Parts: sequence; structure tokens; C-alpha cells
Amino acid sequence: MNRIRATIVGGSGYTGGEVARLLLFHPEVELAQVVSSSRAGQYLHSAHPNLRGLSTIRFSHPDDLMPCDVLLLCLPHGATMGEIARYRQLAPRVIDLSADFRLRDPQLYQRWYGDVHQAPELLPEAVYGLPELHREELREATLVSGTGCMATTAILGLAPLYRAGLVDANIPLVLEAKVGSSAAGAKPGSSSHHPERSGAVRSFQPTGHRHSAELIQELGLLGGHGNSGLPQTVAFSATSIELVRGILVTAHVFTKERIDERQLWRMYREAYQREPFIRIVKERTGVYRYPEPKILAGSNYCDVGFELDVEQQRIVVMAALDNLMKGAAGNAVQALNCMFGWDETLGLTFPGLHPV
Amino acid sequence: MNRIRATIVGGSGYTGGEVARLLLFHPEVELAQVVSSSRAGQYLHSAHPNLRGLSTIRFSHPDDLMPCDVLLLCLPHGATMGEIARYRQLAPRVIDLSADFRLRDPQLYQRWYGDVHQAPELLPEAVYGLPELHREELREATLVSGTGCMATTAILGLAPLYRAGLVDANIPLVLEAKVGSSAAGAKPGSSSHHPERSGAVRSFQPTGHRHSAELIQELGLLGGHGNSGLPQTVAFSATSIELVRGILVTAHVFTKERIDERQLWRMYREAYQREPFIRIVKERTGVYRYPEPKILAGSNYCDVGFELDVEQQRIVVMAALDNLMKGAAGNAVQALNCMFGWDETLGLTFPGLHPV
Amino acid sequence: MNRIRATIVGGSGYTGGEVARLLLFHPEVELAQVVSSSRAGQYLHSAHPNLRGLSTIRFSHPDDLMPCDVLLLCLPHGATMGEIARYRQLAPRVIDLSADFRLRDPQLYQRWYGDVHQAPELLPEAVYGLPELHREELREATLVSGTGCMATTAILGLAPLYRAGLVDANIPLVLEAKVGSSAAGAKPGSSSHHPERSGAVRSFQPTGHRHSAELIQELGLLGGHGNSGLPQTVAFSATSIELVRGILVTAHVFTKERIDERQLWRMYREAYQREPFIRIVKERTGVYRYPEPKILAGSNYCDVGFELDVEQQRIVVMAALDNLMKGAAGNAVQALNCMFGWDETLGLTFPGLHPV
Amino acid sequence: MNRIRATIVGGSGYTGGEVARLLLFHPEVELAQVVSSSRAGQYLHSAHPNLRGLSTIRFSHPDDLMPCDVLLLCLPHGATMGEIARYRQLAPRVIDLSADFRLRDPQLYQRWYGDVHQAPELLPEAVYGLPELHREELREATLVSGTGCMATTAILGLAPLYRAGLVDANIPLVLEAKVGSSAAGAKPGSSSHHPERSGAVRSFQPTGHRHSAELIQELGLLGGHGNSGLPQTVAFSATSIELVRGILVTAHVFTKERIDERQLWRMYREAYQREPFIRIVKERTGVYRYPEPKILAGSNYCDVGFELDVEQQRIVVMAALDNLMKGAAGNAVQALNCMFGWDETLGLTFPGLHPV
Amino acid sequence: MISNPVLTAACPECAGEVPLQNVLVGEIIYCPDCSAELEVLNLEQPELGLAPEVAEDWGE
Amino acid sequence: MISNPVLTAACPECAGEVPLQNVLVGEIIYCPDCSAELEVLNLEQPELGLAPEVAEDWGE
Ligand SMILES: NC(=O)c1ccc[n+]([C@@H]2O[C@H](COP(=O)([O-])OP(=O)(O)OC[C@H]3O[C@@H](n4cnc5c(N)ncnc54)[C@H](OP(=O)(O)O)[C@@H]3O)[C@@H](O)[C@H]2O)c1
Ligand SMILES: NC(=O)c1ccc[n+]([C@@H]2O[C@H](COP(=O)([O-])OP(=O)(O)OC[C@H]3O[C@@H](n4cnc5c(N)ncnc54)[C@H](OP(=O)(O)O)[C@@H]3O)[C@@H](O)[C@H]2O)c1
Ligand SMILES: NC(=O)c1ccc[n+]([C@@H]2O[C@H](COP(=O)([O-])OP(=O)(O)OC[C@H]3O[C@@H](n4cnc5c(N)ncnc54)[C@H](OP(=O)(O)O)[C@@H]3O)[C@@H](O)[C@H]2O)c1
Ligand SMILES: NC(=O)c1ccc[n+]([C@@H]2O[C@H](COP(=O)([O-])OP(=O)(O)OC[C@H]3O[C@@H](n4cnc5c(N)ncnc54)[C@H](OP(=O)(O)O)[C@@H]3O)[C@@H](O)[C@H]2O)c1
Ligand SMILES: [Zn+2]
Ligand SMILES: [Zn+2]
Repeated sequence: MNRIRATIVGGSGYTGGEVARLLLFHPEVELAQVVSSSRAGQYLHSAHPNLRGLSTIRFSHPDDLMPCDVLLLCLPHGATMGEIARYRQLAPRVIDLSADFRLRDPQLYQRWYGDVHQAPELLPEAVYGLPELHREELREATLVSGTGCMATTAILGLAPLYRAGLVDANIPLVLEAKVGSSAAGAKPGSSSHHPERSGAVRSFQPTGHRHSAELIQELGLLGGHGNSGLPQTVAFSATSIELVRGILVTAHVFTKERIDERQLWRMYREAYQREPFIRIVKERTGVYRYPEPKILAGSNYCDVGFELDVEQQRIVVMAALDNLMKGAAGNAVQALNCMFGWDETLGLTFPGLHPV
Repeated sequence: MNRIRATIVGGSGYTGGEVARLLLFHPEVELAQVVSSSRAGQYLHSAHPNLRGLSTIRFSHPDDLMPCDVLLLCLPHGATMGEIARYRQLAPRVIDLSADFRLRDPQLYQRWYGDVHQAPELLPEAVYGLPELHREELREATLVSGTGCMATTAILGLAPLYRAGLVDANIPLVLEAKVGSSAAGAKPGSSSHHPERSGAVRSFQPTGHRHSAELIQELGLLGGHGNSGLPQTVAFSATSIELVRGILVTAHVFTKERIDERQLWRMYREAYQREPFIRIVKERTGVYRYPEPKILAGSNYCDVGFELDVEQQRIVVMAALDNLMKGAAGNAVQALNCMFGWDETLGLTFPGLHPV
Repeated sequence: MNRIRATIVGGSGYTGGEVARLLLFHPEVELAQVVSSSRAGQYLHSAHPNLRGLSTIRFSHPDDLMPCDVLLLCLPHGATMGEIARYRQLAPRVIDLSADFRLRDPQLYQRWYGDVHQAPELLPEAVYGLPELHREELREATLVSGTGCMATTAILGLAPLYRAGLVDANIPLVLEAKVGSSAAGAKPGSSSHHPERSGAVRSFQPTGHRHSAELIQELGLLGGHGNSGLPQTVAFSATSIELVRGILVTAHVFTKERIDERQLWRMYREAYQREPFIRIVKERTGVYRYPEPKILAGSNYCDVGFELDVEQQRIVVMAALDNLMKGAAGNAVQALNCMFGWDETLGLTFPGLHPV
Repeated sequence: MNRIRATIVGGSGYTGGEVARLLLFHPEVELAQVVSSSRAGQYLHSAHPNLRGLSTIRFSHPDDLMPCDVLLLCLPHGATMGEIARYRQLAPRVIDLSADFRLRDPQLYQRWYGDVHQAPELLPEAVYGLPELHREELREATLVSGTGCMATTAILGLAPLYRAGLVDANIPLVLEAKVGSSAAGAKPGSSSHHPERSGAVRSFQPTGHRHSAELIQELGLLGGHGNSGLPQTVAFSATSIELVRGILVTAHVFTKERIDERQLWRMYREAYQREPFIRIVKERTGVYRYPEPKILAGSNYCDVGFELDVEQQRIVVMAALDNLMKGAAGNAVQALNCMFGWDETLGLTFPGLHPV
Repeated sequence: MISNPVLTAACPECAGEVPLQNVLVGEIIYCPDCSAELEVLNLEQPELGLAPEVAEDWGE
Repeated sequence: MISNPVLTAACPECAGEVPLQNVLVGEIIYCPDCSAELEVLNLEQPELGLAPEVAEDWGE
């Protein structure tokens, strides 16, 4: 068996560490290099204490990057697009977890990120790396973008409704994300100082959240609006809560006509019954009736549920995942599995813990 | 100085304990009795460990209830209305923290609570005990209802906008409450078992939340709809998060016409500048830019903030409070202060802690 | 390949659910039955939401227990010993996670547990199921006891020192365990009610903790005291802290003579370098310098560290693990692997998460 | 009424903010200045969001310090001693919350803090500001030191036993502190980054903790050893846990001879029955049987409890407090009350919350 | 990963497929998708009914 | 699971075996066991020294 060689750039960060953890146990992949400028020469466990004793790999300096079969870029927004040519010379396949290649339209990028895109010619060919939506394209892709963690949660929760053409586009789509502290990465600051961040219920982005752009693009595609994007008003806000890993998105959708619960069940079941990482969670009794992020920590599941208010013709959609897994590193490995034609679940079978 | 004598019924519960704590330090009130069926004869600190050493009062049995100047009822929903006649004989003024006397309309009660109201004749005279909205009526009131903790948060956040007639009623009002575990009271169960409840992000009421009824009634009054209630679709959902005390409500309002931020500031300032317990929180820098419940624990503040999306004509309103204080016991004491014509802040000056 | 058939009794509880999760992914084991009296007929995910979609097994009623290759008993203390004959008829190998068969001496059992043992004749043959100490005996064992979660942590932390004969037995051994809420099992109560348990730093057993008995037995064996137990005074106390999974034991040992740090390193390295689930954690810099339970959640590691106060001839030993894994279910599966002669790490390779 | 004028230096930090909060509500004190170099000109609530709306004071620059009646220094260790002459010229009374003036002996200072003391001539006259031990000296003191938060907890827990001469000094005194994140102050860093610090059970100082020096000095005084300090071996270790405010110290003491529980009760009662801020907590039933820091957040209490192991002649002492209150700012205000001859409880009556 | 068993009936709550091995008419079983409590009404023409449910308080 | 490489030297801090592949004299490397910062002093007779360390504040 000849394993492919994968290299992680930005390997001292949170998504980089998570990709490393996953690839260390992946049956088809050998971890070639893990790159970090701040920790070059140190062992992986200096940044990722859970990896102690699992590998003798040491962080490589960015200058020592070597050719490999696939590069996983785990750098902050904006750090990839200027260097992408160099990265693509090093590897025939590149997966970039940042936001640099998520949007197809350079105008859209500029509007939401404020800067001119530095590699606009690559945007049309980059694939939005969500297997549930772009599985086929991934098989041939050479440049794949990771997906925004909150955007992924929302898109997976809503996709069946938009694909079914059920949503009344005249009523704004309101989405509320509740999110843990790891979503902001490994860099400390005054707002992440434990006495300040602990117990927070902090509205960090009530309006204008950048993940809206991904939603507009991807739900627009599903709704048949092509590249012009979802025409509906999207009102997305995000709240940081006491949690390290995990996201719950609650979305309020109004339907064009009356629908009943069994129709909804059918729609979701059809959309997701063959998806290995999506589960429908909707129970009438018990403690865990709807998707709950805490039991997903470390797993690659996105759990999706819904509740219908028949009178109001409103559907409340709830979707949950681990931002570092299905929201970032796990999804990237799933996309990698797609790109190489492997079973999508390779390296991703940890089911999550309970209690936790 | 002749202090009035106040008695607490349901004194072993969370709101009862909080009322007891406040009244023990209230300069005009003497705590006459604290009633509990399960702990009769025991000292207050058996249920409320923070009160150790502060009082020699012991819980009284419900059968031993004596006449007093004011009764504060801290019982579960539905337990008060059947006994209200007896309570009113014991005291010329009654404050009922349960939901039994919050709604003016017995039909509305039945619709949201499922049961026929047992004292419908009292509903018209009961005052919804929110001083910011019903201060005048409180001065003469003999039966005052407490207010729903999430409803209070939402109403105080939105009142200036509804009073100003700014809201586009054709677009549903979407509200999301994030709430701590003490809101469910002192009774243990499997969903509040620590290993299950800890770290939860739990959609416990995606649709049909009862606090909607209070919102519809009170925002309807403010919007000039009288007793017929707010005609707008109200989409209220609530999520339990890792927190003991505290609520954050995020509300999405669309306006009839364009508005700018300064107009909004003016509106909120006019509404609240003379209110002792409402603060506008809206900062451009720093860690605490919007209302945050954790720094309100133990205080009677409701902090209110907003963010405007000019293009979408959307206002995101955020309001936070401590569910046991401004959401229950603190607000009840504030109402008590109103009823007796005292300074409203008596007994309520604790400002909250930071860090926490 | 012929998998062995394993059955779990007490499968609706926390350790039962954890054993189920592990065995569902174990390459040599088929999960035959999962028994629960309270949930008979329901799917596993009704009690263990993380197992949703992983298995079609439903809980069996205790009356429907069938013969199998190995029985794992996950019942409360005292519930096994009276039924042990029946269980042993059903399976040639039994692993009992309760405390019923941990102590070799029925007197010791009675002293610490207050009751007369109901199957004293089996105590001599039952094996204390800690592979690091009893690996050889496990190969032939037919009755294996699980180990106390705090006892395991302490024993693994201290074993190298006692085996080396280093400890001054004239000075009491003081041990302090910090422990999460899942250690008390799935049954709710007023002390585990989230508003009460949250943020707790609760001295739940300052003196007389039952796990002392296991310590005295096992450290006594290591110290060469045979069945008479450790003669040293053992001062063990336990504190519940804000945590669901995890234990940290801090132990204070005084040595007979001066020792230096490198000698200690050597001692620990010799004891543990071939152990697949024990890691020595001792760093001079960085955030994770000593064992830390949170990064062990879901893993089977016991991390062990030490700090030397040369002048005082004192060694502070710190050991951490996940009480449901190496402290219960994971260790039981490791013992199972020993009993069947398999690689000890089968089914136990999940390394734990970071950040978390 | 003529209020005294108090100034806070280091007012943007955690203890500085807490002193500010207390003095804003103190009936005999006017807050003259709150000094900060990093926030000069900004309002107090920029650093202390809980103080929003309570005061129009803005931070002063250190260069603008003006004379006042009492100076409260809330600076990091080592920052005071070099400047103390200047501070004493500004105010006839100085309270320094740092460690610079806690130890009477410059040698002891150098041994534990590594540096030569810069104002050794002041050490003999500085008073260790713990009213329970040095109330008389405080009345005349002009230079008072704050006390270490963990040291205070331990000393108050153990004082009655040492004063009674009960402790067997041949057996080491083992103390374990469990402590929240605010004890490390307001400065962020990688170990206080929320994803890392959250859920931590982190042995940050297993040996050689500096607070040992205060213990040795103060328990030595109580035990009649004068300035030579406690001769007993002191084994103090500290563990950071998931908590913002609060400390629990568990101490293991062995007695010279057998003692029974009633004698212990008597000893503690005699020591503390007239102390306004010390409560003995020792219950046989209920959830809160021993001291628990969470219900003390914001209060000035130190709760003290004990458990006796008659056979081992061991007493486990547990003591809890809020590190920013009785462990720092609250205690400083209590000392201030002593210095001015006021009722010691002025400004310190907040009892703490439950649930919380 | 739930494999399709032979005999099934539709859940009246969520229309999901409920496996019907080793069950008797009148027995109470559970829907694997929505966990509804179901009564086996008929096995020949497989049919399930919603079992009368005790409303469960969820706290909050 | 750390496999034994060929050339090693003892860590002066913890006496652990430190692998010495692809390193030069004077280079700073890390001990895999205790993470001490080490200077490669000699490769012929493998020897490591403790690198001068900046004391790091750990908070608390
Ligand atoms: N965290 C999440 O939940 C999540 C989810 C989805 C997507 N993402 C995306 O994934 C990417 C990585 O996120 P992360 O959370 O892993 O971030 P992170 O923890 O901050 O790590 C980023 C790493 O990039 C390296 N780096 C290189 N240039 C840098 C620069 N200019 N500034 C800062 N770091 C730099 C750093 O390592 P060295 O300094 O050692 O080289 C750092 O460890 C981001 O684009 C993010 O948007 C994150
Ligand atoms: N918790 C909040 O945040 C909050 C906020 C706003 C409003 N409220 C309202 O305030 C009221 C009290 O809430 P709470 O949180 O204080 O509740 P709680 O903690 O459960 O206390 C209720 C008390 O009522 C007594 N009681 C009498 N009859 C009872 C019965 N049939 N079932 C249960 N308890 C009974 C119990 O004391 P004994 O058994 O000892 O007599 C119990 O301690 C409720 O109506 C609630 O809706 C609560
Ligand atoms: N939790 C830990 O960290 C840990 C660690 C090491 C060892 N252990 C030991 O493992 C055993 C199981 O612990 P656990 O935490 O899994 O407990 P648990 O969560 O309370 O589960 C015990 C299970 O046993 C069943 N049961 C049968 N008879 C019972 C009875 N009389 N009372 C209560 N439950 C009964 C219950 O299921 P049904 O009612 O559905 O039958 C219950 O789900 C205990 O002996 C414990 O000491 C636990
Ligand atoms: N936190 C506790 O629980 C606690 C308990 C007992 C005693 N203490 C003692 O109280 C003192 C203050 O502790 P704290 O927790 O309040 O600390 P903190 O939050 O870090 O605040 C210290 C303040 O001092 C100022 N400062 C001046 N020179 C400084 C310097 N060189 N480095 C850093 N800050 C400097 C800073 O304000 P500007 O930069 O704005 O001037 C800062 O806000 C310490 O000596 C500590 O040991 C603390
Ligand atoms: Zn169903
Ligand atoms: Zn080393």
C-alpha cells in the first residue's frame, strides 16, 4: 500500500492541529510535514498536547516546505491568496481552509472582506469543499476551499428546504449562530482571556457577518439562482457562548404554503439518508431532542433537526457540528477522501462522547 | 421607622430565595415569614446557603401563614390562581411571580397555557408588574403579577421601537433567547443533571414558547393595539446554554423606512434615560460592546443595545438581564417599591461583578 | 474472523454506554446484548445520544439475558455480588466494573463498604483488573473486577515510587482527587442539579473515602506487604469540580532519602516506557506542563507527572485520566483485550482532543 | 459628614476594579482618583463594565496622582517597593495589595521572591493586613499590606488549630489550593486563552509556591514561634480549575493527641464567633456541607469547615473565599475600615448569590 | 449505517421505516428515527399506531 | 509509540534519549520527553547542553 503524502501549513493552529490528529490515524495518508514558523523544530505535542507520544514529527519551518501529494493550508484569512501559486507548485492538490477561495465572485469577496482578491483568476476553478453539495466536482478538483464553520452549519441545515423550493423568499431568512471559543483560533487576546470569555453570551457580530456571503452563494445555487446568489434578505447574527468546540445554528424559515411534519421528514430524509455524516435529530421526549453540539465534539457529524409551526408556516431549523471537525478539519479530510476516491469516512469514524 | 411586613410563599425555590435575600437588606421591609412545605422548621440557609448567618428566620409551614402587609408568591405556574382569594385575604397587596396573572385575557391564557383560568375575574385588575411600562398603575395596584424572564428581556429591548411605531409589522419579529439553567427552578430532573446539562446548547422551545403571549400583549399595548395584541407574527425561540443566571435576547426587527444610528440612539435614550435599571450598551471597541448577562448576575439591570443594518433596514436588538433579578425577584422588589411609593432602587443597588 | 460476543449489563448508565461505544468499534468483538431494565426495547441512542445511527441494537430486558462469551457488568455497587453466580453461568468470563470484587479481603470490604460480602469465596480468584499491575493474571482470569476511577489514577501515579521502595512510610500519604460529575453516574439528584453543581468546588469526601481501600491493597502489594496492605497512613480526600469527565489526583510523598530529578525520570521511564496507555508529562514551559484531564476525555491514557522538592524530600505526583475511560470502561476493554490475548490497544486508539 | 478621600493605583486591573466598586458604595469614602497608565482619560466602565452608569470618574494618569487620605496600591508584585516613598508622601495611609510588604523579614522575601527587597527598612512597621489576626495593629498602621489570596484562605482555615497548639509539627502540613482564573490578574496570555484555560485542572505550582512564606510567617506567629516562623514542613500546592472567582484550600493536619468533634467545634467557635466575615460551615446533610467558593463570589466571607478522622488523628480543614474579595479588595476595605475605626462591615454587606 | 431489515411499517409520526422483527401485535416499540412510542396494530398488513404518550416535562 | 532512532544523546534535564538525525553542532533542538531546549554540543561523542532559557511566566 502506497500512502499519499500530505503536508499541513499553519500546523501550530487549531485547525492545523486537528488535521494533524486526523491524518496521523488515516489509513491512506502519511503526514509528510507540519509547518509552523513559530515552533519550527519543536515536537507536535508542544502545540497539541493530545498528540504526545503519537508521532516523532517535528514542526518544519515554512522555508523548508517540500513537494508532496496534497497541501492543507490552515492559515488566517488573507494569508493564502498571495502565496497560492507557490503552494500549487509544491503539490498537485491544495485544500485551503481559509476564506480566500470560498467565494466564486471576486466582487463578492471584496464586498465582504474589504480587500481586492489577489488571485481572482483561480476563483472559478476552486471548489467549495462541502461534499454534501459538491461531491462530484471534488473528484477532479485541484484547488479546494474549506468552508466557513457557521456557514457550513447553516447550509447543511437549510439545504433540503432550498433545494425543494419551499422557502418564501419575501420574508427575510433569520439565522442565529451560537459558537464556542475555538472558532476564533489559537491567538490569545483580551476578549479571549478566560475571566472575560468565561460565561460569555457575547453578540460578536450582530450584523454583517462574513459567513453570510457563503450562505448567499451556496443556498442561491441550491435554489436555482446560479451565480447571482440568493435574492432573499439574509439576517445572520452570531453569539459567542461558554463552549470551546461547537456551533448551533437556529434558522427561521417561512414557507410559501402550508406543509406538514411528515412532508418535512421526507424531504430531510431524502436529502440526507445516504450521507455518512448527517443525522436527523428530532425527538419528542428525552433530553437530546434536537441537535446538540457538545456530543459532537471530535466527531464529523452535522446533526440537523427542525420544528414546524404549522399556523405561522414557519420552520425552525437547528443544525449543530464541531467547528474544528465538520466545520473545518474533519470536513477537509472528508473532501480529501472525495478527491482521492476513497471511502469518505476514512479517518473520521470517532462518534463523539456522552456524557461530556 | 415602621417597616412593612412582607411574607414569601414558595420560599424554598430560586425566586423565593432571591426575594428573601433582597428583603433581608431592604431598609423599609421586615421579612415576616418565608413559607415552604418541604422545609418547614428549617433555617433559610438549608435551602439558600448564601444566607447563612444573616437571619434566624426559619421556614414556616403553609398552614401557618399569617396576615401581613404584602405577600410575594413564588410558586410554580398554576399553583396560585386557585388559591388567590385566600392569599388576598391575608394581605392587602399581593405580588404573584408566576404566570397566572400576567395575561389580561382569559382566552389568551387558555390558548398558551392549555388550562381554563381559575380566577378570570381578577385578570383585568391585575397589573403586569413591569415598572418601566406600568409604573403608574402599580401605585394603586393590589394584585401585581411578576413578569416572564425572557418576555421582560425582550419587551425592554424592543419597547422603544414599538412605542415609536417604527417596526414593519409585515415582517415577522424573530427573537432568540439564550438562557441559563436557573430559569427552570430548583427541581432536579434528568435534563438538568449536571453531566447532561453542562455545556448544553439546547433548543428547548423552538416554537410556541409561552412567553410569546406576554410579548404580544405588552408590545401590542405599546404599539397602540390595545387589548387585541400585537398583530405581527412573533417567532420566538429559546436555547438553554451553559450558564446558571442570565438571559440574552437577540431580536431582529425590520423598519418601515430607513433610519440612521443617531435616530436610534435618540429613541433609546429618550425611552430610558430616567430609568434607574436600564442602561444602553453599545460600544465600538473593547470586550463588552453589547449587553452581556454575566456581569449582571445579582444586579437588577436590564442592559439594552442595538445594531443597525442600514441597507436591510434591520435592527438587531440585544437585551440582557439576570433572570432571577430583573427577570423575577429584583423586578418584583422594584414593583414593591413602586407600590409603596419608595425610591425604586431600595434594596437593589448591587451593581454586579467583574470579572465573573 | 470469528468475533467474540460481549454483553453489557447496566447498559443505560454512563459506564455501560461507554463500553457500548467502545465495543461498537472493536474489531474483535460483536456487541451481543445491551441490558437495561428502564429502557428495554428502546434504541441505544435513547440513553446515549452519541450512538445515534451507529447500531440497530435495542436494550434488552434483564430477564432476556442470553449466554455469551464475556459479560461486562456496569451496575451500582452491591448489585453484582448477590447475582454473580447467575452471571458466571451465562458467560465463561465476567468483568464487573462495580466495587464488589475489587478487594481481596472480605474484612476489608466490610470495613469500607459497611456490608457483609455476599460472595466472599470468589474474592481470592477475582483479579483487580488493572493491566499495568496484573497483566499476567488477566490472561487466565474468569472473574475480573473493574477498578475505582480515583484509585486507578492514584495507583498509576504512585506505583513506580512504591515499587522502588522509595517512600518514607512514617509520613502519611496525602492524596487529593479533583473529579468531574460523571463519576457519580447517570442518576439525577439535588446535588447534581445544574444550578447547584455548576461551578462547584465541593469537598464531597474529606475523610474515609472508599477508594482508599484499593490504594492500601494495591500499593501494599507493590511495596511488598502482600495481603496485609500498605501500613502507611493514607489521607485521601476528594473534591468535585466543574468538569464532566476527568480526574486529577495530586499526591504528596516524602522519600526516605534525597533523590534527584533524573533518578525520578529514570524510575518512571522504566516503569512505563512499554505501557501503551501511560505517558509521563513533565515540561518546563508551555501551557500543558503536567497531566491535565481535559485533553484525555475519550482517550484511554493515564498521564503521570511529578515535581520534586529536593529540600523537603517531597515528591508531588500528579496523575490524570478520564474516569469513564481509563477509570472505567476503557480500562475494562483493555483488560478484555488482555484476557483474550489481543493487542491491548484494540478499540482504544482515540487520542483525545485539543483544544477542548 | 466629611468623607475621606481614597485613591486607587493600578485601577484598571482586577483588584483595582473591585476596590473601586466597593468604594463607590462605601458610606464614609469618596473615590478621589483611579489611576491607570493604559486607560488614562477613559471612563471606569471601559475596564470594568459592571460600573457602567455608576460614576463619572475617569482614569487618571499616574503622573497626575494627587494627595489624598488613603492610597490603595493594586499593582503587580515588585512594582510598589521601589516607589513606596513617593506614595507615602502622597497619603498618610497606604494599603499595598501586592506581595511587597507582606513578609517581615527581608531574607524571607529574597528567598521566596528571588529579588533583594528595595525598602527593607519599612518591613518591620508594615502590618500584615488581615483583621482577624492583626486588628489591633491596623488601628495605628500607616503602611498596611494586602494578603495573598491563597495564604489568607489557608491561614483563616488553620488559625484556630495553631493558636490552640494542637498540631503535630513532626508531620508535614499538606495544603492544596483550588483556584480560579481571576487570581492571575487581567493580563491575557496563552495559558489564559479561553480554549486552553477552560475546563483546566492545572497544577500550576506543585512545589515552592510563594504563598507558603506568608503561611510560615503567620502560622508561626500564632503558634508562638515569633519571627522565626513555623518550623513544620509546609507542602503547599495549587491547582487552577474551571472557575473565575474563588479559592478552596484543603489542608491536612495531624494532631498531637486524640481530639473529638465537639472540641473542634468549640475551638472554631471561640476563634470566630465574633468575626463578621468568618462562618463555620459543617453540615451533615444537604448540598452545601462544607465551604464552597461559588456562593461567596462578591461577598467578603471566608467560610471555614473541618472534618475529623478520629482514628488517624487527622483534621481536614476546608476554607473558601472569593480571591478578589476577602482574598484581596474586600479584605483591603475591611482593613481600611479598621484603620479608620469604622464598623468593619461598611461597604461589605453583599452576601453572595445562590444559585450561581 | 442502519441497515434495512425485511419487514417494516411506516411510523405514523415521521413516516420513517420501522423494523418489525420479533414483535407481536399489541407490543410497544419505538421508531428508530423519531423515537415515537408505537403500538404494533397489525403484522400481516404492517401497521403501527402512536402509543398514548405521557406528556413529559422538559424543564425550563 | 516513539520509535528508537539510531544516533541519540542523553537529555541533561531528564536523561531521556534525544534523537540526533539531521542536526548540526550548535543547533537548538528539543527533548521529546521533557521539551527542554537543548544545544547540540558534540555529534561525534554525542552531547547536549541545556540552552539558556528565558524564564516564562505561566500566569497565576
Ligand atoms: N477555528 C475554526 O473553527 C475554523 C473553522 C473553519 C475555518 N477556519 C479557518 O481556518 C484557518 C485557520 O484557523 P485556525 O483557527 O486554525 O487559526 P489559528 O489557530 O490562529 O492558526 C493559524 C496558524 O497560522 C499560522 N500563521 C501564519 N501566518 C500567520 C499570520 N499572519 N497570523 C497568524 N497566524 C499565522 C500560525 O502558525 P505559526 O505562527 O506557527 O506559523 C497559526 O498557528 C483560518 O483561515 C480560519 O478562518 C477556522
Ligand atoms: N426561575 C426563574 O428564573 C423565574 C423567572 C421569572 C418567573 N419565575 C416564576 O416564578 C415562579 C417560581 O419559580 P422558581 O424558579 O422559584 O421555582 P422553584 O425554584 O421550583 O420553586 C418553587 C417553590 O414552590 C413551592 N411549591 C409549592 N407548590 C409546588 C408544586 N406543586 N410544585 C413545585 N413546587 C411547589 C416549592 O417549595 P416547597 O415545596 O418547599 O413548598 C418550591 O420551592 C414560577 O411560577 C416561575 O415561572 C421564575
Ligand atoms: N462513573 C464512573 O466514573 C465510574 C468509574 C469507575 C467505576 N464505576 C462503577 O461502575 C458502576 C456503574 O457506574 P455508572 O456510573 O455507569 O452508574 P450509572 O450511570 O448510575 O448506571 C448504572 C446502571 O445500572 C442499572 N441498575 C441496575 N440496578 C440498579 C439499581 N439498583 N440502582 C441504579 N441503577 C441500577 C441502571 O440501568 P437500568 O435501570 O436501566 O437497568 C443504570 O443505568 C458502578 O458500580 C460504579 O461504581 C463508575
Ligand atoms: N487577582 C487576585 O486575586 C489577587 C489577590 C490578592 C492579591 N493580589 C495582588 O494584587 C495586585 C494586583 O493584582 P491584579 O490581579 O489586580 O493584577 P492586574 O489585574 O494585572 O492589574 C494590575 C494593574 O497594575 C497596572 N500596572 C502598573 N505597572 C504594571 C506593570 N509593570 N505590569 C502590569 N501592570 C502594571 C496595570 O494597569 P495600567 O497598565 O493601566 O496602569 C494593571 O491593570 C498584585 O500584586 C497581586 O498579587 C491579587
Ligand atoms: Zn418516527
Ligand atoms: Zn529531557
